[in-house]
Parts: sequence; structure tokens; C-alpha cells
Amino acid sequence: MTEPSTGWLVPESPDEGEVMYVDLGSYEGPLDLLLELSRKQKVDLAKLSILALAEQYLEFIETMRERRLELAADYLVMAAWLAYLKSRLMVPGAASDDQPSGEMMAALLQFRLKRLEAMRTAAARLVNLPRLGREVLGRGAPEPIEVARHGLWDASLYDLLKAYALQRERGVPREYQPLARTVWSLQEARDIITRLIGGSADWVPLETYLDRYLTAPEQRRTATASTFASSLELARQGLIDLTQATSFGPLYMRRRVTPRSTE
Amino acid sequence: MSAFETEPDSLDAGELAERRLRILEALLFAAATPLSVAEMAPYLGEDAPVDLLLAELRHRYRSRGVNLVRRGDRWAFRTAEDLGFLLRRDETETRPLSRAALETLAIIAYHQPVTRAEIEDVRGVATGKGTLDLLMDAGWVRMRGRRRTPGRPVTYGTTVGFLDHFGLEALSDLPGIEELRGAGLLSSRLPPGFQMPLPLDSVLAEEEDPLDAGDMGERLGDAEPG
Amino acid sequence: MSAFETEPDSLDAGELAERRLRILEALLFAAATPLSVAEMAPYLGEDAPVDLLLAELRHRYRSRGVNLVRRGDRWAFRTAEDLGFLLRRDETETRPLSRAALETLAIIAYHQPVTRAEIEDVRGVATGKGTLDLLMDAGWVRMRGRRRTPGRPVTYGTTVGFLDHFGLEALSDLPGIEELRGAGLLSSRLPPGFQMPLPLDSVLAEEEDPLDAGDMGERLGDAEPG
Repeated sequence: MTEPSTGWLVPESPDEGEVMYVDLGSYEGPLDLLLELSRKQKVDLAKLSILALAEQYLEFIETMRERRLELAADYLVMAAWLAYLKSRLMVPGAASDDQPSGEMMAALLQFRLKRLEAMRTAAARLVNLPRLGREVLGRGAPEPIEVARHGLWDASLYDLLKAYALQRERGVPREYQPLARTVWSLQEARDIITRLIGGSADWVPLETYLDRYLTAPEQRRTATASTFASSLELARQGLIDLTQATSFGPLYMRRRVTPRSTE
Repeated sequence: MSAFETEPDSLDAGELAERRLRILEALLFAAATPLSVAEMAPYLGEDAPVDLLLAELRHRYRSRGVNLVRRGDRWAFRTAEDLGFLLRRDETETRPLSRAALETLAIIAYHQPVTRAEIEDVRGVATGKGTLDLLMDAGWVRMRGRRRTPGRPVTYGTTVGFLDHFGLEALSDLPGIEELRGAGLLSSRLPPGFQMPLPLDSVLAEEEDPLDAGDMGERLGDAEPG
Repeated sequence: MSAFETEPDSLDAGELAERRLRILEALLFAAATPLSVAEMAPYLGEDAPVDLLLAELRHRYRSRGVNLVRRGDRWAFRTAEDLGFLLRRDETETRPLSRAALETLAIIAYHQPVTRAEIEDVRGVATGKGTLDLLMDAGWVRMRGRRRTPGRPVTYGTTVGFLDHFGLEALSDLPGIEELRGAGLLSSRLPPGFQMPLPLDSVLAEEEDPLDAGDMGERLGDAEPG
């Protein structure tokens, strides 16, 4: 198993006007980056300061932005969520309701970090077990015995599904289009909203956070449009509530406490 | 890791012999072809009396279901000859389905009730009669009925045996388009109009008639109660 | 050809047991993959106490260089684990698993049955194209059934091939699984009173029981017709 590098990836400053993608290849997403950061705190995950961790993460994102580097949306969504978490931790009860959920959000992040770390450890232990074909060997010269009474032919469900998928894809006319990631699809926006407001029953001023952490102006427009449309759709489905205090004021959203059963 | 990582020096003669016999057992079991003394010796430590050890091992397995046999100057474990009646080395070995057969089966599973012309339409090639026969012989495909269209073509569907073999509770357990995509089996760059049918269970579809007596022929066994 | 082609009636109980043990040895020795009791039973004659015979055989081979091991509800001979250092073969043809694939495999093994959305929630990233495909192709992961929630997402689990590859008798032998379960880390839910930032559509529905400790054993029940 390759350990993630502990050193920071410090990319060289790009030339004037040049946009560069940060190679975050050594991190398996924002949660992994957070876990790596938390290791730098050198404390047990249970004693971790979530506030400090959130600050470190946001600082990292800031550094990247100062270097005019673009980050994948996943990292920015996490940044937005952490910024919100930070605000709840620093000013308890500042939002439009009275739930003490800053701590709850922190506990939840801690749980996810612990669970990810536990799975990392489990994976490492698994891969170090004596494995068939390496430390443990099977019969080298199996003799064909007709053991099973099942018929002549053998195929697995996986074979079947793969055959079907390949077959159907072959029939699809191929028009290759390079993926230009300048548009947030409604599905992407929906994923991002649901991840951001998560299990919180608090009102979240979503766009405020998205605006702050989405760097490119052209992406800001599509992000606003898509998240708005997706939030209307989610509200229509009864999964979230929306509210706006004044015209053109920030749009708050929160999870519906008991979602309507899906029709 | 084990007691055997200690040097053999610390073992008495009996223990050392047992350790070497264990190693021989493992080597011979895992070998794809019979092994020569020269191939085994390096695993046993210096001065191991390989011939004596092999003779001992052969003796121990003499009456077992597996025997140590000599092939020229090489050695191998083989199932006991008197149990040969168990080893039916005939054509009943299972063979993997051909790609054409797999594809046809998959199309029947997802698109049922489906006619032969429709299968060919999806596959883009003619389906040999042999492929459908093979799938019916395997007990995975059956004739379901006849489509109420000119020519009344026979419709095909899957059997309970199909569900059983592929570990499905019902046809509705077949993964849908999103699941196939999620598993990496379908690419995410499919055109928006791309659709996958929901397989209809064994009840006759609206536009389908039951098979009549003349259709059944020797296929009666395949047509489970709808 | 041999004494054993005579009817077992002529054998006393001890001889019959020995005969059956020999047959089991031959069958298990000859097979490349683990065999189920149902596959072996037809060779042993009616009313053979297969479980008892397997227990006896396992006992006899316990200290040998080749051991009889259980893999889920199947059985196979495998070289003794403590000889691993001697027999060790380097993986030449198989590429080592990527970190993402290994993590995904571990999550499926410890959390099964698990949906793709749940895997992604644990890892905090989308599952790369081909990761699940690769694990299914390796024969370690399979689609198990569907979760009884809106959308009926497909659930993933491990195979006998997985147990065999990693030398596990059962899923309960996964390293550290009891501690992880005790610490609540195999839950897709937070401890009571907390909520998770799951995408809305993968939050457990009210009418579904949370995955709990008792789940690992009999998860097959999951696939009941919903």
C-alpha cells in the first residue's frame, strides 16, 4: 500500500495568466486530505480539534487559490462545508435557529475520519494476510472431476452483465466530445447541495459558501444557476425547505426533518 | 510467523523429519507437474535424505484417497486409482459460454419477451439457431409465447433455472442502467436517449399469446406455469 | 477394478467411514476451487454424515503440510500457512491492487451488503471508473441483491473466492472486525443523536433496519423478494 506523502505538495508558481490544476493525485479526495492534516496534529482522532483542522484545511485551500490553482469541486465543497462548520463552532447559535449543531457537525466529521482511518487500517491488515497464490498454495495439478451436477455451461452474473453492457455500447454511435468541465450539471449540483446541508436541520446559506470557494467567475454563474434549479427540485420533492428573508437576500436551505415518502 | 522459522538445529531428529515431510507434502501438493528430487532438495535443508523421506511419505499415503506416485524419476500426488470411477474425465467438464451465447442470453434476459428478429436487431448480427438451442438445452431460455403481430413470431424468455444459476431472486434484481454505469460496466458517456428495458417477468405480456399445443413439442418441460 | 466397487453394505461402520474419508480426500485434492457439502454428498452415499467426516479429515490434516480449510460453506485443501515463508511465490502476473481498489474491497468486506453510495460516503470520494469492475473481474466482489429502499440500489458483497484468496474461514474472521463493530465504525449511521452528511437519497429509510452486528452471518435474507 502506498502511503500518502506527508510533505505538502508545493507546486511551482505558474506563469502569469496560466491556470494549472494542482496535482492532488496523492490524496484520495477531501476526506483523505483532512485525515492527512489531522495526522499532523499528532493526536488521537478522538482528541482532535475539529476547529483547528477546519482552519488548516481552509488555509490550504487559500494557499492554492493564491497560487491561482484550480481545485476539483469536491475539495471546494468540503471547504464550503468546513467554513460553515467553523462559523457554527465559533459563534454558537448565530444562525437562524437555536440548535447547538456546530458540535454535532464536528462530531460527525470526526466519526467519518475515524471510520475512514479504520478502513485504511483494515485494508492494510487484509492485504498482509497470507494470500492464496503467494504464501498459501492450492492444488497445482487439479484433476477434472465432474463434481457438480450443474450442466454443461458455465457463466457468472458478472460475465452476463459485462456481455450485455459491451453489446449495448457497441450499438451506440460514438461521437467523441472532450469533456469541458465548465458547467455544473443539475445532478452535480444536487449532489453538492445534499452533501453540504447533509444531515443538518439548520438553515444553511448555501450560496454564500459556494461563492466564496468557487474561484472561476464563469463557474460561479453555472454553479449558482444549477444549485438554484436543483434546490427548487429538491424542495419540490419535499427533501429540503427553502427560505429567503428579503428579495435578493441570501437563500437559506435546510433538510426537511421528515421527508415525504417518495411516490 | 511459526515455529519453523527457528533453525532446524533446535529440533530433534524426529521433529526434523516431520518438518521435512510437511514441506514435501506442501511442495508436491502445489506443484503443477511431477517434481524431481533435485527440485525438492533445496527446500529441505542440507543433507536431507530425500529418497528416504519420499519413501516414508509414500508409505503414509499408501491407503489414503490420495497417493504419492512415482513418474520416471519424478514424484507427484495423484488421487487413488481405485477411486477412478469418481473421476469422470469425459465431456461433462463445464465450458464457458461463447460470447455470442452470453450476449444472446443477456439480451433475452433484459428484453424479454423478445423475438429472434429483435435479438438480431440489438446484436446487429444474425443469431444462429444453434445459439438459442444451446441456451434452451442449458435450461436457461424458454419459448414464452407468440407475439400478436403478423407472422406471430415466437417470443423467448428466461427460466427459473436461469435465475437459479445466476443467483437472482427475480428478474427485477437485474441491475439497471445506473447500476451498470456505477459498476463501471457501462460508460458514462452514453447518449441521453440510451435506454434499457425493464425485463418483464414470466407472466405473458399484453401483446403476447400463449404457445399453442403444436408449439410445445418437446419443450414442455421448459414452460413453467406463467 | 477395486474393492470399493463392491457395495458399501459389505463394510462395517469403521470401514465405511474410512472409505468415505478416502473419497473426500480424493475429491478435495483433485478440485482447484473449494467444494460445497452439496457437491460432495452425492459421492458419499446416502445418509453420509458429511459434516462429521469433514471434521475428522480436518483433524487428521491439522498438523500436516497441507491442511483442510473451510471457506464460507465450502472446503478445500491448502498448503499450511506456517510454510508460507518457504513456499512464497511472488505475484508475477497479477498487478498489485491500487490503494483505491484495496480500500473499496475492505469497505465492501467489512460493511457488506453495501451500496455504492455508502462506499463513497466512507471514502469521501466518488468510486473511480472500473474499480468495482476490477474487483468483480478478480472474482472477489459480486452484486448481492438490492436494498429495500426507494430506488432499490444494488448491494455489493464478497465471494467465496475472496475468502479463499485471503485465507479466511468466514467473514467473521476478518481482522479486527469485532473491535470495529464494537466501536460503531461499521455502521453507516452515527451514534444515536447524530446525523450524517449523506447524500439524501442514500440515507437509510425509516422503514429499514440499520445494519447491525447480526448482519454478517445471514445477509442472504436481504435478497428476499421485496
